[in-house]
Amino acid sequence: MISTLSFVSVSDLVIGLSLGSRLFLIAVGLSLIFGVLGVLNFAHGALYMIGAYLALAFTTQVIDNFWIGVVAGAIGVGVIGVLIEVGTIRPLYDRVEADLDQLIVTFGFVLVIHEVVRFVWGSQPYSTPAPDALAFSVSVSGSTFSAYRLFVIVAALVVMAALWLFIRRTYFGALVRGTSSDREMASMLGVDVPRLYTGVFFLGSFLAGLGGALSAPLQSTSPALGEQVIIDAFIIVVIGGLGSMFGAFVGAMFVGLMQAIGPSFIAAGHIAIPFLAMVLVLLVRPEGLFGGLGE
Amino acid sequence: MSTHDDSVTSRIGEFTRDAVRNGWTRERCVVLLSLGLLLFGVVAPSFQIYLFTEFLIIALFALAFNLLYGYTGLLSFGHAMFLAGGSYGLAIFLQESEPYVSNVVGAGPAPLVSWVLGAVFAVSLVIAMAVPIGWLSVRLEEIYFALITLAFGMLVYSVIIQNPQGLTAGSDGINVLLGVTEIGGAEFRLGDRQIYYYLTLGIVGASTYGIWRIVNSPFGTICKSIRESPERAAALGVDVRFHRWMTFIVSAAFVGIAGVLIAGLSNVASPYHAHWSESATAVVATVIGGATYFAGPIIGAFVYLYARWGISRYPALEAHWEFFMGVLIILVVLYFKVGAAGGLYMLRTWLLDVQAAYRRGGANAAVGFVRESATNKLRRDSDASESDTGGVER
Amino acid sequence: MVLQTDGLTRQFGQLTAVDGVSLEIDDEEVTSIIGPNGAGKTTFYNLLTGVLEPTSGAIRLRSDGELREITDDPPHEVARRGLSRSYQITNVFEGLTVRENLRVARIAREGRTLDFRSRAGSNEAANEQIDWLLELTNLAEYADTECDELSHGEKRKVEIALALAIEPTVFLLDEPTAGMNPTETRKIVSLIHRLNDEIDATFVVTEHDMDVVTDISDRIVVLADGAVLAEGEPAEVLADERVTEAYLGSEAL
Amino acid sequence: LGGGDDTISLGALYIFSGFGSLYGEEAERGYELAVEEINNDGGIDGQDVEIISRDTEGDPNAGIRQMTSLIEEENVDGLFGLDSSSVAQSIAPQVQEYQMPLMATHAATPFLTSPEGEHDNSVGNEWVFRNSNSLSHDMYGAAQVAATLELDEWATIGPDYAFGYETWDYFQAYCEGIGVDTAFTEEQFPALEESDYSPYISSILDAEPDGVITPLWGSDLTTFLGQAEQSGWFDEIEYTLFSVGMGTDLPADGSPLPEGELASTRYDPFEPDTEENNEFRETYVEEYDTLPTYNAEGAYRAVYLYRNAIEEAGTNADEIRSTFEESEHTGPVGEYAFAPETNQATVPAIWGEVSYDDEYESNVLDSLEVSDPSPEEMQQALEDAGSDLPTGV
Amino acid sequence: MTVLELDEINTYYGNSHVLHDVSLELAEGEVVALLGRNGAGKTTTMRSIMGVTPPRDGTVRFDGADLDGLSPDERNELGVNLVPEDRRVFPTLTVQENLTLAHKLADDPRPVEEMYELFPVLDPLRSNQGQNMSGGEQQMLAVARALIQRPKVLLLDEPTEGLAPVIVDDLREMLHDVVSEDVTVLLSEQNVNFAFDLATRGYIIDTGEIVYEGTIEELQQRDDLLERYLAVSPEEIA
Ligand SMILES: Nc1ncnc2c1ncn2[C@@H]1O[C@H](COP(=O)(O)OP(=O)(O)OP(=O)(O)O)[C@@H](O)[C@H]1O
Ligand SMILES: Nc1ncnc2c1ncn2[C@@H]1O[C@H](COP(=O)(O)OP(=O)(O)OP(=O)(O)O)[C@@H](O)[C@H]1O
Ligand SMILES: [Mg+2]
Ligand SMILES: [Mg+2]
Repeated sequence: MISTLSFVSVSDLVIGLSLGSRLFLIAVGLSLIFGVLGVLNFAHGALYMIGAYLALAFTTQVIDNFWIGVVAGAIGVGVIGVLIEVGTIRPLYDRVEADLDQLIVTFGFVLVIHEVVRFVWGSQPYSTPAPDALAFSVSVSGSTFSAYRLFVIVAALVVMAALWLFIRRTYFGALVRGTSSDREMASMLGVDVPRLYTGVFFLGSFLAGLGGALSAPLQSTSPALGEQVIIDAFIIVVIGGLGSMFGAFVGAMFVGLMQAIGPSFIAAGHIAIPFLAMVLVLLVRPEGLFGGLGE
Repeated sequence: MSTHDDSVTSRIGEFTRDAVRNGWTRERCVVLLSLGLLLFGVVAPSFQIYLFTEFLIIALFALAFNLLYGYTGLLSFGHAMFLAGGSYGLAIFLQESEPYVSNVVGAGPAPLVSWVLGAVFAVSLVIAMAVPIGWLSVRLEEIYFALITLAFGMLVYSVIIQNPQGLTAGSDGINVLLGVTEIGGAEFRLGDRQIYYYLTLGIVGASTYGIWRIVNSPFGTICKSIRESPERAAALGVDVRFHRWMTFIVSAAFVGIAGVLIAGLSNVASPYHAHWSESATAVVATVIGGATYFAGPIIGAFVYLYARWGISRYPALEAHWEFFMGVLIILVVLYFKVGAAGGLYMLRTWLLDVQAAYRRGGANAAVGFVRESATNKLRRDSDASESDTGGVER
Repeated sequence: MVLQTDGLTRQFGQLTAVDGVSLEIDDEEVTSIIGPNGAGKTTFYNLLTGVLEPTSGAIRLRSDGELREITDDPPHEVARRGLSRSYQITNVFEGLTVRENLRVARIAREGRTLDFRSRAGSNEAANEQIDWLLELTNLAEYADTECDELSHGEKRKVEIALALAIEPTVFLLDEPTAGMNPTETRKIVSLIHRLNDEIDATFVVTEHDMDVVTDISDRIVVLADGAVLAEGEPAEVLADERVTEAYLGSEAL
Repeated sequence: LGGGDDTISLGALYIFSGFGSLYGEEAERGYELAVEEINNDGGIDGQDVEIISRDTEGDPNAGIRQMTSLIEEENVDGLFGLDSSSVAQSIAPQVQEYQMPLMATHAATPFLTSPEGEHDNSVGNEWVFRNSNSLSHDMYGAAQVAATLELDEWATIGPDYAFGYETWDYFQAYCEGIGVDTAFTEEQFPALEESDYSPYISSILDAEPDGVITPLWGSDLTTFLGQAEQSGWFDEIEYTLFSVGMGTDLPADGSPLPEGELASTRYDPFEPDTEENNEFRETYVEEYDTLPTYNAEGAYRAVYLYRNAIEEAGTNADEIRSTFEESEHTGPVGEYAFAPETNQATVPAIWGEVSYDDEYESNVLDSLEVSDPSPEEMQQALEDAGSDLPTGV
Repeated sequence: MTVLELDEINTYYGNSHVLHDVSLELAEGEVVALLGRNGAGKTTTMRSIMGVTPPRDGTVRFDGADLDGLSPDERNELGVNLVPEDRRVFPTLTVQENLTLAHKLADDPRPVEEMYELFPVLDPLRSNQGQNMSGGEQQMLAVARALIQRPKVLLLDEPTEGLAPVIVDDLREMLHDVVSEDVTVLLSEQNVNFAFDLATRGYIIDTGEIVYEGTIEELQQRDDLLERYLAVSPEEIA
């Protein structure tokens, strides 16, 4: 079913960017952790979900303040990430098949986190109200959007900029790429590898939590929240280039826009579109659009 | 069997005594194991036969997956697409052509003949899928290979869900019922619990032997060399991409066989079989079993399936089974460096050492050995870094 | 003539790593390619073996009696046509035993890579060949040791054994004795002599050990900045002023 | 483990993990309440009843393994449950072979109660019963509602799996069959677990239909509602029909359906206004602090169906089955029986207007007056529409 | 004064016992050669000092303090640096990044530019990735990367491997200069002449045991040792 379009409408654009912004917040942490540890963190989606639940809890159950919920979600999830890293990822670094062992451990955590959340909050979906200051609608060329949706786009841009500055400033990129390619040599040059890894895991998890918390008012919060999103995040990270922060941004916006425009072109096949894009990118440029370029 | 019962039992006794006396040779283990497996179909409770059949199928799935991962170094995260290919191949064939088969060979043998033809069709279908998908995928390596196979897997999944030409019945899946076969007055149901067990045992056994031969053949040696260093292999004259492609196809074909079997066992070809989480089953089973051992995936499949079953028997655990499975997976990965198979292997070596100590100096020596090795182990565990790679029987 | 390059050039961005090299390698000759670090020696090998594509120029190799162009052939085909190499930076199958390493080479050599049916290691002729190679390279003691448990120098020997195992017409050895102790180095030198004498093998060797170079070479080619700086009889080349300055330093005769 | 001699054991098959786990949780509340009541009341003929529940994971393969284990290892006297239609469809032929009664309490596909052979997908047989109403009932009701609304164009947005598609197919067929004069325009089927419906919402808004029917459920529905609200959906679409919108999830949620919209449910805690229903509702609210959902009620009622059958006929499977078939039954939903041939309970769908109840802090329905269709009328409607779909009633 | 002292260390790879009671001593500012054939245990000794393959028993002391339990980065912090035999430049980092990274990680580093002066070959390669450098270039980068951190003890594992003779000359000179700045060097070499030129004392290790210890002058006289353990004939000693 093809509807006639004047290419991309403003509303598609706004929707696509907001979709992309949320995806970026998830994908960037995933990409960061992959870039350093070489591990695709399957639990990343589950961490994102915890972020959403923490925001929910602070907004509706504990103190009725969304912003505190966002901070708590991000930091709380960061701390959980640290516990996971120190307890179960770190002991595996010296394994022969470390990557896969770590991947499987994170897979185990998906199950565990899922059940713990279900135990605490049950399976029913919750919705988190948007903060009062942003609880109004904006009309853009005939389509209505919530102000909060636009805020999330801004938030993603701010996060992107902050990360960019951080990485530039701290020589973090080289540190991370060097360490991930040869951990032993890095430690012989004075890199405290465990601390670096834990730090990165904190940052990655922090971003997942932040993404989850910021997304909470846009969608329902339920234990299955992270499952679908993690696959989207994988796609984005691949399209953008594993380990590339800028790539994650471009990839997320790309997938977001495609998901926004897709339904008007093809009645079904929304699962297929991003995957097809991923196959194409992999075949044409395996390292992703921005992979291998350095940061 | 009944008439030779005595001699069989006495021979089993002989074997056991021999085995204890002379240690376990591979041949003897295999013979004993086969006997055990054959007996299992007769003596085990019906549900256990079901579960064991499922285990055999998952073991084949993981084993075929590991041909690509453990031996060639390519981690596929979409191998479930071939499982689905096998089960849908059979299901669609049975659905579309059972009446024709019945016309040709008569109603009696039709179910069996259809099944055989369906299985052949299904595996051909899987190969037909694997040829182009493999050709594209082996262009990539490492994580990129994992991701492109994941993508292909999910594409297959979404195709199945979309119900093209009404062939796949969308998300409902297709029921697969193996009817009653009648040949020369004898009647049997292929789907009968025991018959299906022996059928699966035969096919999985033959496939396992086939895979074992493959990994120990020149072809398998080349696979291993590619895993270790593709550039070097190429410099010696190995067409690396082509070889990976062939391995991909062979691996897929065996997964296809597992797909045919799983459809017959659970009586359904469902889109679930193509989902990435099903691919993850093979990965998880292989990792917890130990990818570096031939038997690793088999042991991993066993642990995975029986742990799940064990949990389901306790309502308190079943209510939160994901939690316990998750914890189990984490613990196995953390505490078994080279998987459960590696653990078993070390246990075996250790037992043989104990036995040797016993033979040398009687019970005291054996106890002494046990004590010493325990303290040694503790000491070694406290060493900061130790690069014990394990991996004996790649 | 078994191997010929014609204006072979390779650029990496601005840098011309190999710059219009035209060489002819004669049968049964041992040619040494020397030159400062970064002169383009390894790159030259990578071009010959198909790992890198030349920016321009052609490569021809004699196989089955006639000179054929192999410029665009992928590495595995080049190897099958009879050009074998060792790596400067050790590149062996770490997780396999030394014997298995050599078996890989034999299987490739015999074109049995798609043999699913026989048992690896059941081919008696191949086994003998492998044993012979193990003796030859002094590795028999480590035959069943996995390579990742070998020391650096030991691995270097596996590196050479692998290059030998596929019975090529031309051997390209990239710093074969680097990291070896003097005895081993002498053994490699006599090995090259022996193979050169016995089976008339052709060698192209890069080395920084001048004792080795003077010992084995029939001819020396000096590369500098990707181009041929000097070429000819060892004594003549090593006496060359430019060579001393660019490369030899205090090692000059 | 297992059903000993002094207990009656029933096997419950629900989804307890993943996306659909809310169904399992709700069902568990329902059957546990029933078990508690029955056992406090002296059990079944003096024997305690015990429920052994297993997770189908929404996967036919896992579902069949669990079913087999329940029958062979736990020796249950009967089975009930099933949320996912695909699991139900693959289990149905199996229970027939085992001669084990199965009381489906939720899975809604009409094919489950359409006798095998009637349609390619039909899997109904004499061992499979369903005590809840099916999608077919629901859509007949929806068509009746559509007839009273007299809108020009209808569209749908539903989940991308059989349930979403069947809903739309039956809705169109019944509308045509009962002579609703309307056009069917836009259809959107976003994937399960979609996190942002905005693109689909805007596609539908662009098509400007007058009414939309949506079978979204669970957290998908919650997500959709929030996003639809923000896009001005409820200003632009005249009527949105939330098929089974009064489902498992909404009573517990802070973002209820907008008041004044139309929704259906398989069970209404306030209808019928009988003593049995009121008592069930109040006990339930007391126990769990929320109104019972249809999944809770279905599971609750399934346990009572077994209790009554076993008290009457003992634990012989065939006897249990015929008791189901023959008797009139009653429960919170009122009086009903299982239709011959299909074994589908005669419980009609309930459509109503959504309002909010402060006392229960939940949405409730003000029922619309639509007539209960007879199986024949439904059959006739499908035939008139020229559809080959079975009614499953 | 003794800077580094190894006291009867025993090191294992898994179950295989590689170093047997190895003892060494390095006084401040001296260059000590560690010689032995392939597989003798030279690399393992250095890895033991660096802490990447810590000894199972015995002690490594640095400035009198026991290093037991310290991780490689903590040892680096104290001023120990290893240039590994297989170079280990970071493959995806450029030359500049390799150097800057080491620079940033050190407390009192030398300026990055100084390294380009020491190794002019590296200058035009600043933006080349490590993996795209020639073997000899990598070797130079590996040495530079260690020097930039201004180590107190420098462990050099076969630094001349793969270097052109002219560069070996340069390196020799450079190390002379370095030593004069009170850097203590432990040097493992197959190029015996190079080692003899630089070192004042030497150890010979064979199958994991120290079989000789003495000054280089003494060692140069001991033809038997040279032949037996190093397989060099006296004529080869320049
Ligand atoms: N892939 C590449 N990209 C960019 N530059 C490269 C690449 N490969 C090699 N180079 C450069 O090309 C030049 C030649 O390198 P090559 O490895 O051929 O030198 P070599 O003569 O073998 O030196 P050595 O004796 O040190 O091994 C070097 O300066 C190197 O940095
Ligand atoms: N990872 C390992 N696992 C097991 N054994 C090892 C390992 N690495 C080295 N070995 C063994 O330890 C011994 C000492 O090795 P080491 O690398 O210290 O020797 P080396 O003196 O540096 O030799 P080379 O001159 O060849 O570099 C050798 O016999 C080697 O086979
Ligand atoms: Mg080189
Ligand atoms: Mg060494």
